[in-house]
Amino acid sequence: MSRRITFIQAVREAFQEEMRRDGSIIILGEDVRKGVFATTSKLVDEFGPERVINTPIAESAIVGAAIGAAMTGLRPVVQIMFSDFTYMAMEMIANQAGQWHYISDGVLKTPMVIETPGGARGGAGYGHSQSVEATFIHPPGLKVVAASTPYDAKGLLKSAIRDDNPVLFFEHRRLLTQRGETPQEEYTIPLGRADIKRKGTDVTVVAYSASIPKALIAAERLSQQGIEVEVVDPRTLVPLDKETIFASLQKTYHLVVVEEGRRRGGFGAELAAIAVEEWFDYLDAPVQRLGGLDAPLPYSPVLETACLPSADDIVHAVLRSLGQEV
Amino acid sequence: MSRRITFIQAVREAFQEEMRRDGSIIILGEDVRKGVFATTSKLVDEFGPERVINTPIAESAIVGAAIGAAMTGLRPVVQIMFSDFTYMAMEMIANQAGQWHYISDGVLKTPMVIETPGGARGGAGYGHSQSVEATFIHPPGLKVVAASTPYDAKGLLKSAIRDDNPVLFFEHRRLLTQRGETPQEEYTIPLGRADIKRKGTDVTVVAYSASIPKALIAAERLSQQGIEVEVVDPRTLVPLDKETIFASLQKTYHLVVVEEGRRRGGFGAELAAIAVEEWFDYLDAPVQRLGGLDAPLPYSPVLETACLPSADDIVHAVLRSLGQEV
Amino acid sequence: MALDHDTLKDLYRKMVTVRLLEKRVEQLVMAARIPCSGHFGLGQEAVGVGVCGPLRKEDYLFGTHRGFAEYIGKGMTPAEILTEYYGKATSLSRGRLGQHLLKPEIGVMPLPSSLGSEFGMAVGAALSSKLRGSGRVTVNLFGEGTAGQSDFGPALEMASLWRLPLIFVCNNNQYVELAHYREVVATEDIAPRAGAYGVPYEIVDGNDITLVYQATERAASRARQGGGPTFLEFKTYRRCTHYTGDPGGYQPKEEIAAWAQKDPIDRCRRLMMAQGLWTAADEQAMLEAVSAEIEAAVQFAEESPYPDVSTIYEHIYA
Amino acid sequence: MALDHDTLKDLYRKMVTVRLLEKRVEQLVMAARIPCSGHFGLGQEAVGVGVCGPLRKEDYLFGTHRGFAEYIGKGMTPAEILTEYYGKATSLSRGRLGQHLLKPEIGVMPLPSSLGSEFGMAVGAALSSKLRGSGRVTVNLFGEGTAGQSDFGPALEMASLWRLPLIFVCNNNQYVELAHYREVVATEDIAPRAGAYGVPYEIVDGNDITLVYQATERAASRARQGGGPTFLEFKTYRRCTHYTGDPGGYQPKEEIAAWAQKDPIDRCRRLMMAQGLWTAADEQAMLEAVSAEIEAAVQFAEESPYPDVSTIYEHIYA
Ligand SMILES: Cc1ncc(C[n+]2csc(CCOP(=O)(O)OP(=O)(O)O)c2C)c(N)n1
Ligand SMILES: Cc1ncc(C[n+]2csc(CCOP(=O)(O)OP(=O)(O)O)c2C)c(N)n1
Ligand SMILES: [Mg+2]
Ligand SMILES: [Mg+2]
Repeated sequence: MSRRITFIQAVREAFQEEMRRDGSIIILGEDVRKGVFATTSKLVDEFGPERVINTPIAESAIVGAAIGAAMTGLRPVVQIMFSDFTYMAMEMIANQAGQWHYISDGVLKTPMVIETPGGARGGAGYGHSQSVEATFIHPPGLKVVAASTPYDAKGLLKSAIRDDNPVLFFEHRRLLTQRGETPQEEYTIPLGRADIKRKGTDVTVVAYSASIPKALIAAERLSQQGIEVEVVDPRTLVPLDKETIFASLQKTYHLVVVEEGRRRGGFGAELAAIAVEEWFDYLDAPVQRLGGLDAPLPYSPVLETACLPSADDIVHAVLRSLGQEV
Repeated sequence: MSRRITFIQAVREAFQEEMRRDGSIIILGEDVRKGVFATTSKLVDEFGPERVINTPIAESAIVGAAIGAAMTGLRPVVQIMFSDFTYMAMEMIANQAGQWHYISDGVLKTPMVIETPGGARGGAGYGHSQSVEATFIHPPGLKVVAASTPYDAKGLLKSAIRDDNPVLFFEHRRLLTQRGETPQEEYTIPLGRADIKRKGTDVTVVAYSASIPKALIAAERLSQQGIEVEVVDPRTLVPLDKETIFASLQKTYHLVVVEEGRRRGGFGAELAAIAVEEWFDYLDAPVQRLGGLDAPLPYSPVLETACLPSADDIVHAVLRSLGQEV
Repeated sequence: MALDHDTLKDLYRKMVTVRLLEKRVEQLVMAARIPCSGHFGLGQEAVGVGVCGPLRKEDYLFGTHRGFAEYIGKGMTPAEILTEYYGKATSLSRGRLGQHLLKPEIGVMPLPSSLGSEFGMAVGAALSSKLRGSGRVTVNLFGEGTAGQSDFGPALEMASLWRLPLIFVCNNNQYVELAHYREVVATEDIAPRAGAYGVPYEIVDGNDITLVYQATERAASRARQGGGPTFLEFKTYRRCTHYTGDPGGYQPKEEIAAWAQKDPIDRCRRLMMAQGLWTAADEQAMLEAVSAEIEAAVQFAEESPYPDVSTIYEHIYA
Repeated sequence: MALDHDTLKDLYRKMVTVRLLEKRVEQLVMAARIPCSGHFGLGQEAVGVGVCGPLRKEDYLFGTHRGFAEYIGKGMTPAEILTEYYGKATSLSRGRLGQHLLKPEIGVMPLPSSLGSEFGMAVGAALSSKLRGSGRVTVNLFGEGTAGQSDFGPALEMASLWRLPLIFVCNNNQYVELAHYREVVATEDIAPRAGAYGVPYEIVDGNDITLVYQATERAASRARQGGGPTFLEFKTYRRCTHYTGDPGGYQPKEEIAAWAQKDPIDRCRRLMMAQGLWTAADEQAMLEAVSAEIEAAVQFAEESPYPDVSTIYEHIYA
């Protein structure tokens, strides 16, 4: 049985199902009991204040506490209210959470999830609107998830919670209230498996999170011009499902990559680099890389929007890739 | 007049000359008065404890203080004792220092330098050995310098101090005691200008910091096989001197990029992406991207070394690029 | 000791401006004229306004996300605030800042999105004043929840060590978002934490504008005389919800009602009336003038154009 | 009250082991047999050893970079330590950890490279014990300089709020690298900062092993009874330089000499001799045994192979 539920509900269900299944899962964060953005709201009624813990405003120490708890037998989920604030815990995430399993030669494990909504949705301003997920591609030992649909969110979050590594689970605010078909029955989606959101033969567009709806709009428009775009959603940036992307490229020979995070040093940089290293013979044209402007995000919605790639930008990038634009 | 001085002396001279020139420059950091790694040692004798300030151990607040000081008329230099610890101040660097100039519409300026030694040199272990500079390519508003010689270090640091933006100045510990010709006379090197460390015609090797000596050794060896490598040192990762790299590629049509930081999402990703986007017609072969293993750095020197690209690895990458290796 | 009459009237008018402006902003947010959410401080106007009272124009203020009181207190106008909230080209930042109000000219310094990131910056501003002998005082205002943030301790340490002209002001309004503060703050009072770092402190009724003003004045004069930092904790109460999207319901009605009795604006008005400084006619005239100022500002903001999209490429680097 | 005889003898032997091991490691670092630098705690052995005395094997310890005392105290052997320092395949981590000693089996938890990053982790371990009702106590040891780090306050806040079975132990050895601690620490004592978060504290002579042991025992039993966290500040003194590469010279000779008089090992030996528990012959036998253990460990580490380079690909992810 499948219902159309929101992204928020899907995430909440994943928490609920996993917490029922495994008593070692706890949720830590600021106002997670009431749940300012609702993904955790009312969980406290079912699981009690010992498992759904309101913390002081101290992102670094919250993540630190999750690491210590994870190393000693719990499976903590930390909610960071805005993904911009993950930078406050960068030391704990990148230097500690991701490293102790390896340097302890496998003795310690840090099974934990950082759930964090972010991204631009107009009017929140420079430090409440960024898409910072690409930052976490570089440090070792972390997994990075960024789902684009309720279905994916639920299945991936359940896998993330069961994973024995620290997983960053990025949610885009513009998607949180979107609905999508989601089965009532138990399912999981493995981390590291891409999904083809639209089949096509002419150009491969790799996009994720809130760039997927834009890519699909662009694909529709292009289809009317006879250009069939394949939209590939990696869903997890680390580990990356290179096989699926490569399989698409082997059909299309054209690659466009889209993200809302800033372009310089973003996810697209890594993907384009993989392409030119490993798939050189399958590139008939320059890779087109779209991302946020390499500047802080201004507040005014007219400005903010202009800093992000649009469906139109994707259309143009595809046309450029095909050599159909001057 | 030029002398052979160490990297440390070059950095120290840059501080000294700039502090004499401009009374608004102060140095903040842990034990900067005595100077554990000597780049700031004895400056307090000349400039006094008001301008060379020992701080508590609190990297985030130190950088925060520098930002506040920079916004109100000083030109602070912060020393972060190990570049791994820049992650403790990630919020202040990436969300604050780099953003207020833009979002204030140019009203505020944050002229500051973060001087930070780092990198692997055997025996310091996982959190005192990383090369984290690539992390700072992604956030907006920052400049990132990584010099490979005393000459470059001095000239670039002077420019960094005079720059009105936050500049991260990464030093590699293996280079700190290396000597090089450095003029006694005043000079500066603009940020964003690459340097060709060795001329060549067959393959362009872009490397920086401690990868330069390795690249030069590789180039020597390859030269004996009749392969002439051009070694380009960008010196600043942001802003990046694309013109110089492109000019080299226009001769060689082959690109290899080397860093000690981890490969995934590293500087090489950004450069390879630029290459496949902008220089597609000048690539006769896949870009070869060398970097640290995507894992934490193990302590034992035999292991640590194995995690980093070697001169041999560069030789092989060049040969691969030329299709001369199976 | 009482404040002089003009000062009191000025503070009163500012508090009223804050209250009316907040209400107006709320309407405009709900009507989707303003794209951001609003954070209001109904009942706690005396803190921000009173703290800024004894400050000089050039003194630095690091204010809060719930900071209409301190921004108006420090001298920003409704038009300056509204054009920022609207994101219009006529705002000081040409639409870039939104809620993160800024006006360095009159000492209004950055309000970071991330709570607590101002602690280090305020230390830096104070260090800068001290080293340059500028005589400026820095005020760092924050909530009792924000006092739990990481850089709080280091800021106290540095301020204390270096005897900085820095006033820490904790606006203890008893709520941290949707929770009573004791759910996430271990102690009734925050101020003794400063004492443990060697920073002298006072705990003061934050709903009495005279006391707020005077405590800040003492701290500022200590700072100017080289006496170093002071920590002030003002006890007050947030009678509204956390932000415009918050339906509320978690604050006991009786608690709200009890604090309504201690409303700082009512108290100030009663005081002025008792002293014969203020009449019903004065009140009427003032309300009209303030409302007119706000309405003119709304109109100005409404009529202002949005910034030109091409401006996004400006000032990426200095 | 005095400690029982076996306990005292055990603590004494451990302190002596620490002292001899540190000396030996120093030689090995200087001789470039060990690739890392060494951080030693000459004169402060009673803190780490004494704190671990009353702990159970399963209790968690977050120790320090100057931590031979606590690692030996918690039960690590010289061979385990030396093989890690050598980076050999026979070490518990197969050469990966170096100075960052770890042995979760006996409660030796991560020592982060970045000072202060253990504060949050220790909170998490204690939270975990509490939620699982494991009865385990967590000890978080750190220097007075590290107490200035950002997550210090949040850790106190959380420990206090949640009444965690967590003992904060500040080893105040009066130096922070190359500077006297008062150059970077605003107050003589650190412990009252904990008090301001509602965490009870004691300030104790850190050179008296009996007092160290007993204070920790009190704190541990409070923690086990659900009484929450305690903060202990032990006053001691580092009579050596910061690390093997530090030429020293900044510590006044008289200061060092005065503290040599209070040496914790000498004091413990005198106490045992005065109580008739210890003779010169015991001393001689013990020194020989400890030296032999250390030399055997050195030899084992020397003869151990380096890890195979191919191991670098293992355990990147769990
Ligand atoms: C680092 C960070 N974490 C979380 C938030 C979200 N947030 C905004 S206001 C607030 C509560 C602040 O409480 P308090 O400091 O008491 O100030 P008040 O809102 O009561 O004025 C929180 C958690 C934020 N802005 N920054
Ligand atoms: C975050 C961080 N900053 C700086 C250092 C470098 N460092 C190593 S030991 C030390 C001094 C620590 O002083 P204290 O806490 O008093 O401990 P002690 O060395 O006296 O035992 C410093 C600054 C570090 N390891 N981590
Ligand atoms: Mg509050
Ligand atoms: Mg110390």
